[in-house]
Amino acid sequence: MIKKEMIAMLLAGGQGSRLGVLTSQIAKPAVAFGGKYRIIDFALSNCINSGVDTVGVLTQYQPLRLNTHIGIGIPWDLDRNVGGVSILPPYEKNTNSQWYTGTANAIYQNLEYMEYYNPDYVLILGGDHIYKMDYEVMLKFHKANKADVTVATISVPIEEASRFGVVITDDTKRILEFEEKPEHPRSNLASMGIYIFSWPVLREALITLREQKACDFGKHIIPYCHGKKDRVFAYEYNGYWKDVGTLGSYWESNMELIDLIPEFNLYEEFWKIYTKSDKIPPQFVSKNAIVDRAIIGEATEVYGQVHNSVIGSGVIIEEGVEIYDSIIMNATCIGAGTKIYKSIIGENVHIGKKCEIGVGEEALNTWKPDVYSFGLATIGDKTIIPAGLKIGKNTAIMGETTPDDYPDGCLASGGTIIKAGEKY
Amino acid sequence: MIKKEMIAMLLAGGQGSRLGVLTSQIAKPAVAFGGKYRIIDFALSNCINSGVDTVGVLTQYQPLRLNTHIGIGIPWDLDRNVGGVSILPPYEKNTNSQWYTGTANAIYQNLEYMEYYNPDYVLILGGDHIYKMDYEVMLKFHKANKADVTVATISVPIEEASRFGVVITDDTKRILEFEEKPEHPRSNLASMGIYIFSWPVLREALITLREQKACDFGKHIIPYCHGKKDRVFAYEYNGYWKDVGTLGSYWESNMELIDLIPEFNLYEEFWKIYTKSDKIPPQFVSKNAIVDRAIIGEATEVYGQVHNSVIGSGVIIEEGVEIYDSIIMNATCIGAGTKIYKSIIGENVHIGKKCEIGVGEEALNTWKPDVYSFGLATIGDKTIIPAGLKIGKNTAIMGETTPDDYPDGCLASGGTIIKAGEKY
Amino acid sequence: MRAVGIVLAGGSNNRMRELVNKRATAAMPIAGGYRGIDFVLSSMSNSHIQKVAVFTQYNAKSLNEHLNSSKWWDFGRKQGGLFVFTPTITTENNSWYRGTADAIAQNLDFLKKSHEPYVVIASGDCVYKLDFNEVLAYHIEKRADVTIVTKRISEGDDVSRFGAIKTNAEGRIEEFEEKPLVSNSNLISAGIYVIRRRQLIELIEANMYEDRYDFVSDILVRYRTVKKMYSYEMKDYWSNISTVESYFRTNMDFLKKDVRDYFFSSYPDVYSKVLDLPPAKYNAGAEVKNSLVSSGCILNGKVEDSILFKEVYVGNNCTIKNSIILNDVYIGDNTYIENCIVESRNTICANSSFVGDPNDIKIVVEKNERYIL
Amino acid sequence: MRAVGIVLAGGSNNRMRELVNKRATAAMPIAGGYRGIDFVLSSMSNSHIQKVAVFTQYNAKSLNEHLNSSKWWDFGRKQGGLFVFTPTITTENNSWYRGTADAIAQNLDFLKKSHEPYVVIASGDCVYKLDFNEVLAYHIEKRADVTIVTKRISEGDDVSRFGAIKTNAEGRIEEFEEKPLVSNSNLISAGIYVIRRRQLIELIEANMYEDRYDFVSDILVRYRTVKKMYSYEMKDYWSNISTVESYFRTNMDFLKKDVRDYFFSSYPDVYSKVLDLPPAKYNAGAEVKNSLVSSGCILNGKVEDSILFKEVYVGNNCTIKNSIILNDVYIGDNTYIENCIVESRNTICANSSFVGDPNDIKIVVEKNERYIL
Repeated sequence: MIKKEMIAMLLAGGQGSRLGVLTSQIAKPAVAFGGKYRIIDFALSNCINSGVDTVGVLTQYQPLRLNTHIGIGIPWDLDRNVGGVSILPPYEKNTNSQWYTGTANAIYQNLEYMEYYNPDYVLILGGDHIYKMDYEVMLKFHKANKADVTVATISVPIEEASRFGVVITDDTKRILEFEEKPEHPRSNLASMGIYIFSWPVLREALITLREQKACDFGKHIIPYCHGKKDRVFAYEYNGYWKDVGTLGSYWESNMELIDLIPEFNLYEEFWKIYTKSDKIPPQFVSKNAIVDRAIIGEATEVYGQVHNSVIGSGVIIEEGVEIYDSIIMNATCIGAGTKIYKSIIGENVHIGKKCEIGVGEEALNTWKPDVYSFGLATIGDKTIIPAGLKIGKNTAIMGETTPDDYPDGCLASGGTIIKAGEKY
Repeated sequence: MIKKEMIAMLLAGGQGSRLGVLTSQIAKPAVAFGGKYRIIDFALSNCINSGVDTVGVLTQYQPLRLNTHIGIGIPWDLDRNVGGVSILPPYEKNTNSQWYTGTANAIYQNLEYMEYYNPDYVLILGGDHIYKMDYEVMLKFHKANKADVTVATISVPIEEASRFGVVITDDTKRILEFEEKPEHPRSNLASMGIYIFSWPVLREALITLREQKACDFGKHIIPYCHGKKDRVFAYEYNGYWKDVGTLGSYWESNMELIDLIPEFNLYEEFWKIYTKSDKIPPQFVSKNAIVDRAIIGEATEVYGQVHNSVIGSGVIIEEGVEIYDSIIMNATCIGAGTKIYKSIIGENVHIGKKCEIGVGEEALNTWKPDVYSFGLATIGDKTIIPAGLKIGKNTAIMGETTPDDYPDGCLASGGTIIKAGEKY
Repeated sequence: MRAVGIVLAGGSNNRMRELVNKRATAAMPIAGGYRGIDFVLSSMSNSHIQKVAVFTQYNAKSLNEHLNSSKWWDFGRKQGGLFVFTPTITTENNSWYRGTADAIAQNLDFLKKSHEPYVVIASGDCVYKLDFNEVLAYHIEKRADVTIVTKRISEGDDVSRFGAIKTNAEGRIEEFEEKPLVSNSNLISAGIYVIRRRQLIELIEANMYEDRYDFVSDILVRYRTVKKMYSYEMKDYWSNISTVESYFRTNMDFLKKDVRDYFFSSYPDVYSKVLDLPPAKYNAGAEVKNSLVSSGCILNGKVEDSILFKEVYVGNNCTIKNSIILNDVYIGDNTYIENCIVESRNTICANSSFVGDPNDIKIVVEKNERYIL
Repeated sequence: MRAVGIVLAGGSNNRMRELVNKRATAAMPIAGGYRGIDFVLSSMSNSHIQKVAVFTQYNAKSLNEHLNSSKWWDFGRKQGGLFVFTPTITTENNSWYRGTADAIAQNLDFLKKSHEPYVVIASGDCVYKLDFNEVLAYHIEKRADVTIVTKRISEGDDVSRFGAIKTNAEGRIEEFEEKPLVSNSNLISAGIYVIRRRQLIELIEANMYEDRYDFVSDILVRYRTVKKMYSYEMKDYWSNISTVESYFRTNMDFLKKDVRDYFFSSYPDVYSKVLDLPPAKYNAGAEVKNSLVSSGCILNGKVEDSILFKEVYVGNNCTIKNSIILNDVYIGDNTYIENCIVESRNTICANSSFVGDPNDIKIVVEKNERYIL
């Protein structure tokens, strides 16, 4: 007889299009973070650290990298005989077959998966935040309140509250009202998109709302439960919690890791973050290298200068390179003499010698000004950049570029080059 | 650096609609077989027994049971740090998203998965045959012939050859001609749907034919390779190989297992068939029970009579029950005094007391005469049959039936009852 | 869970006669599909004890092999896990484990580096299910130093192979005598103890200083009045398998429906390592009555009131009565076996006969070459 | 692959001085991310040897812990696997392993139950990559009884700690002397042997009969002229780590680009157990030159020509030169370390100074309490 007290359903389906070229070939939860990790590692590690050993990961968009990363769950101790991690993509059914159309619809389509584990509680998570949270404490809160639904919340500055769903509670933390992105928020308690449901309550709600188009937790399920007078409570979380939904916030939270005693500390013994590492060798820093405030991954070889930057594993930084305030992801190679300022450079990128990246006057991006801003130069996975080029700010480059793509050997600030590359 | 000499791609997507109600909720490779196994176990066990430790399983139709069964591959020793078993469903891409439209199209959509393992050879398998085969021997044959493609073949009686794709070879086993289901076959060497490709050859063919609608190995890829004068060879396999594509052949190959020294022997030490077992306890045979030529799974309790039948695990056969020439799958309960003749009864079925199943004169099934024939009564998974009923031959029942579904307490031969049951 | 687990599985026992020549008692096969240690490990796993140390020593190969993956009992690795400690030579020490307390002492680091406040100690040779959370709650409520799980045995059962216990009305232990020659108590120690981790470390260190090595006699019995020891009485099935008689009886208990229902189909499950065997096969001639049959068996003869473990082959015209046939035994045609335990991996020649007495079960250990079947 | 693997990892070695107080030589950390035994296990795995037995005994805890999953080296379980054999007491025997041949003898069942025709035997204390398929092909071509993998050492290297070998023009071994006082040969045994399985069983059984326990002196040296032994000479990198000097030098070799490229980025990979550590962090004040830095390190001071293993904390204003700092060492502020090996799990107080000689490396074993950071 199989029985798990609480199982987690992790929504990892979204493309996260505000991360621009970083998510053009992979899902957002698979994007690299902090020199070694991927964004989904935080939610998965929280699960096992909280004693939740059964996790369904709902994927839909470009899941290959995510699947390869998660594999059978070995790094997170989620390779189990019963339970463990399962990837749950949409599937063809006898009667009708459809893609996932909303967060709750995705969960609904996997009702049978949940029933197999016969849970008392179901934890709903997203895969795109950086945080350390003990879901067991939240479960205790849920049980103590005899709650039907518990919503994890966090205090945000009141001026930012209008970007979130906010909740208004009574003294017992029971939720009285919801406001989805209110213009004039009456509370600064924002929903984190993390829910614990008592299983019968979730099951009933999903079945009742099964015809709802693009059925969503925040928009439909929670209001439905609240509407029928279920006991919906707000659990207040006080730790570090960072949305990395924009290039700006993604860059910022990486940079925060470099602080001497960062608010969010990866070096704690107690609540480890697990990830799949392909690389075992140590990093090498050469005689002429300068490394000054940085995080550097395994097997990276540094022959140049690194200042205030986060460098992934298997990176090669050749002689004479200077890197400032940048993120360089795994297995990327920076050619000799190249200078890089405030840039995000994807995985398996090859940058030629003597380039200058992130230089010049600032200018609005002409293609997607809301995505490529913050003064960043952003370069997507597997991009090739020839030698000797100058690349400005608020720029985006993706694909195997050649000198012909750069008139005057230069991509001015605000410019974009997207080459499809060799697609099969 | 990751490198696997040969990886396997196992096509497990088909519904197998000729198995009728047995596959209405699960994919054919997930159907139970031989008291303990599922059909896909044979291909998976062949892989690990042949030293192939990287297997991509392509699923599309109702994969939940299959996913639960395969899990992370522990029973087959396919829970690996690198490689192992991966479930590969269709996924959403940046540009276009589609379901798998044909066998080769499904493989094409997973080109990136194969490239990750950097193989020299790719083995293409189906998941719906019962056989023991050493793919390593076939690979040796492929290498010895410096082949581009090797097709596994088997001799079939010439009068049945027109049901298969047949090949005509020269003395060196090089294939000269193909005939897909020829009316007047010129050879009795039938393709088993098992191929070894040299990876560059497969890759090129998939990319070239990527726009082909419903791209299929037998219809498109092999003829294409043959057409451009690739070295295509026929490997002759001589062991037991059974298609279980119809209810008749499925029933027959189960019954063959009961023979004293069956042609296909599960009790051999050397080439084990692995499966996921949920049940550990032994079976119990009571003081009054009679078990006479049978295969019985773990944790089954027999209080009645079992004659010439294959019984799954966790089955309860109450006092006074008589079962003849039947297949009873896992976790089914047969009520006291019920008599069952030549039937196939699915998993988690509950049959009331004092029923008679598989009795009366034979008659054509009125709904799907080509599916429900062979004189079998077929009862789908999770079906409930009330007490005291008579059920005829060539019948099919599915869902939670009530006495009202059986006028005169009887379902005559050739009748069908399909109740959707409680669908979410 | 706020406790770590320690399983004492190192011991040998002469009362098991020839059966322990091959394996430690904790590795004895039980009820067709299990081994002795599965019951304590499953109870620990089901009580959410995540970190368990097993001490093995005597004839440990089969046990170590059985324990080679923590998966079967659903222990993780990162938040705990299953740790098997065999003796090792170090610069300070080159002794085998000289007793149960010495085994703990030689691996005291395991306890010192844990954070959980309590320790559950249990032996690997008993068959039961127990929710250790309830024992722990009792332990805390009583403010006990040590809680000993106890079982009231039936009149006429032999107390002399157990620890006999007397308690006062509150359950506090007033007398504890190990293997008494005579005793007027029918309350015995079930070999399961709860103790604070720091308390245990202290007691073990004191023991080391005095060169004392046994957990029961040198800690429990010795400190029985100095420390507050309480008895937690188990009401459900419990049986010890460390003599041939009790091993035989415990297995035969599984022919009773209530025992099967309790262990096989009531929550929570008992876990074990899963082997890859085909289902049992009954050929013409098989006639099975009131028996348990495990996977991989092939039957051609009569079996009555018996337990066939895995991969037993019963030849034509055989009769097996009131017997236990352990794993992987080949029984040749026309053989008669009654009141026996047939040791595993045996080959019984055709036309043999082995008959024990119902009160003195015969152990059959043949060493014939297996014929090519 | 047609061979099973045997890894001899039980030995201790006084020439490792204080470093073996904690662990067997085969468990010594190498090059930041590896342990000694990883190199032989990876070579076996990459040569498709699927079934490997490791014999451990002396200070085996850290090694057993390292080997607790066969996953890291990609060994399976069903078609082979990684088997760790520690000594155990049986009814016939209660001795520790009395030598390498005795370790094999006590577990002779492993060899007897295998089907592969050959055995590759190797020690766990050498750093190399080797395709055993090539050695096996050579062995078969030469129709050898035993093939010994050999290495030509440089002029001036100390032959006296190896087995010195002389061959004829065909590679057949004519002389084999273990640890000769003087030798005019510079061809030494690399501690890797190929032998037919049945041949090995025979030799081991003959040895048991004569109460001989050592594989090298009692089998190889003793039978050197009776049996056809051939030398397979390795051309690529090979180094033994069983003295402090060679251990230090082998690690420092990884500061050379060609050595890193050979082991870190040429096919096939060397595998190891993966730990869960964050990437290295360089704070202001860190100044690293020509050094290897492993994951989990936090740097605030100067590091030159050194290797930092995992989870090393270097305080402010420290200087570390030409040294090896093993795993999980905390180095307090203002500390100066030169020509040292700092033992793992050490805590170095602030303002300390440890200076060895380039030709006599100092081993630093402090036992300070770790301050709460």
